[in-house]
Amino acid sequence: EEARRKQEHEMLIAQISKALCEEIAKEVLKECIEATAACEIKQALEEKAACVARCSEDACNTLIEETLESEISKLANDILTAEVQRFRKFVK
Amino acid sequence: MSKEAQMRATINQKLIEMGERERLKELLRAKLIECGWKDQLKAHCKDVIGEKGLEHVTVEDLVAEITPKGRALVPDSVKKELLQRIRAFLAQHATL
Amino acid sequence: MSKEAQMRATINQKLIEMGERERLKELLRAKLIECGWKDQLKAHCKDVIGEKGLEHVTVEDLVAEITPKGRALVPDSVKKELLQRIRAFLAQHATL
Repeated sequence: EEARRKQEHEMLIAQISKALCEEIAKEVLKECIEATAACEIKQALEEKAACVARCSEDACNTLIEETLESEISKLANDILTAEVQRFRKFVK
Repeated sequence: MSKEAQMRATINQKLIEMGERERLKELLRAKLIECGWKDQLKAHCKDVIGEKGLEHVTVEDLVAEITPKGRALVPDSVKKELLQRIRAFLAQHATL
Repeated sequence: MSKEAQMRATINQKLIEMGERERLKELLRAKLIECGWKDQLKAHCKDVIGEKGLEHVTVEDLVAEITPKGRALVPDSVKKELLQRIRAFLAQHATL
């Protein structure tokens, strides 16, 4: 009887241990998975925002450089032409 | 309530009261990092986000996608260690 | 193509497609006049011509000489305004 009760108790302990183990594992996994998912999406959004910021700045710098190039070229040409014409008038 | 359910409730209460439930959770969290599970899950997250597109995936979507793999990736050795800890606690604190 | 290169190409395409790039160039030209950049650079041109001598300077020489100053003279506020316009445009029109 004693041996039977002991065996029954041990089986019960084994069952309860297994159930508790699954319950705790499920809880921890749920928390970890949710936290990891939230963290990865947040990180991906931050990386994307940083990328957009860098690329916007690149686009801006390229636009400025292009505009300056054409404006400076036009300006230099206009000024030099005007100076040459002024000089010719003076010589005349 | 059945004898088993009663015993389970009592044991659970003891686990909580003695702080062992929290320690077991901490142990599992630490093991999941140590064995590389967290890194594997992060990589899987990145794959899913890459496939679906960041603008099309919510946290809930992502959790639903990665959970099956997350559960499957837990090493048996980690589950075994957790179970052994619980059994040891029960052996000490569960009376006939 | 890297993600960043792809992003850059997409941004550029959106700006061009919706005519915003041309509008921004026009805005910049107007600002360069408004803030005195054009007048300052004209004066610098004349100085360079005076130093080198009219008979010794070509358009290419002049462009090479005045470009560094031309770049340096663009006010930060103008660059900032252009960048803000680009950011606002992308926030409104582009699903990047």
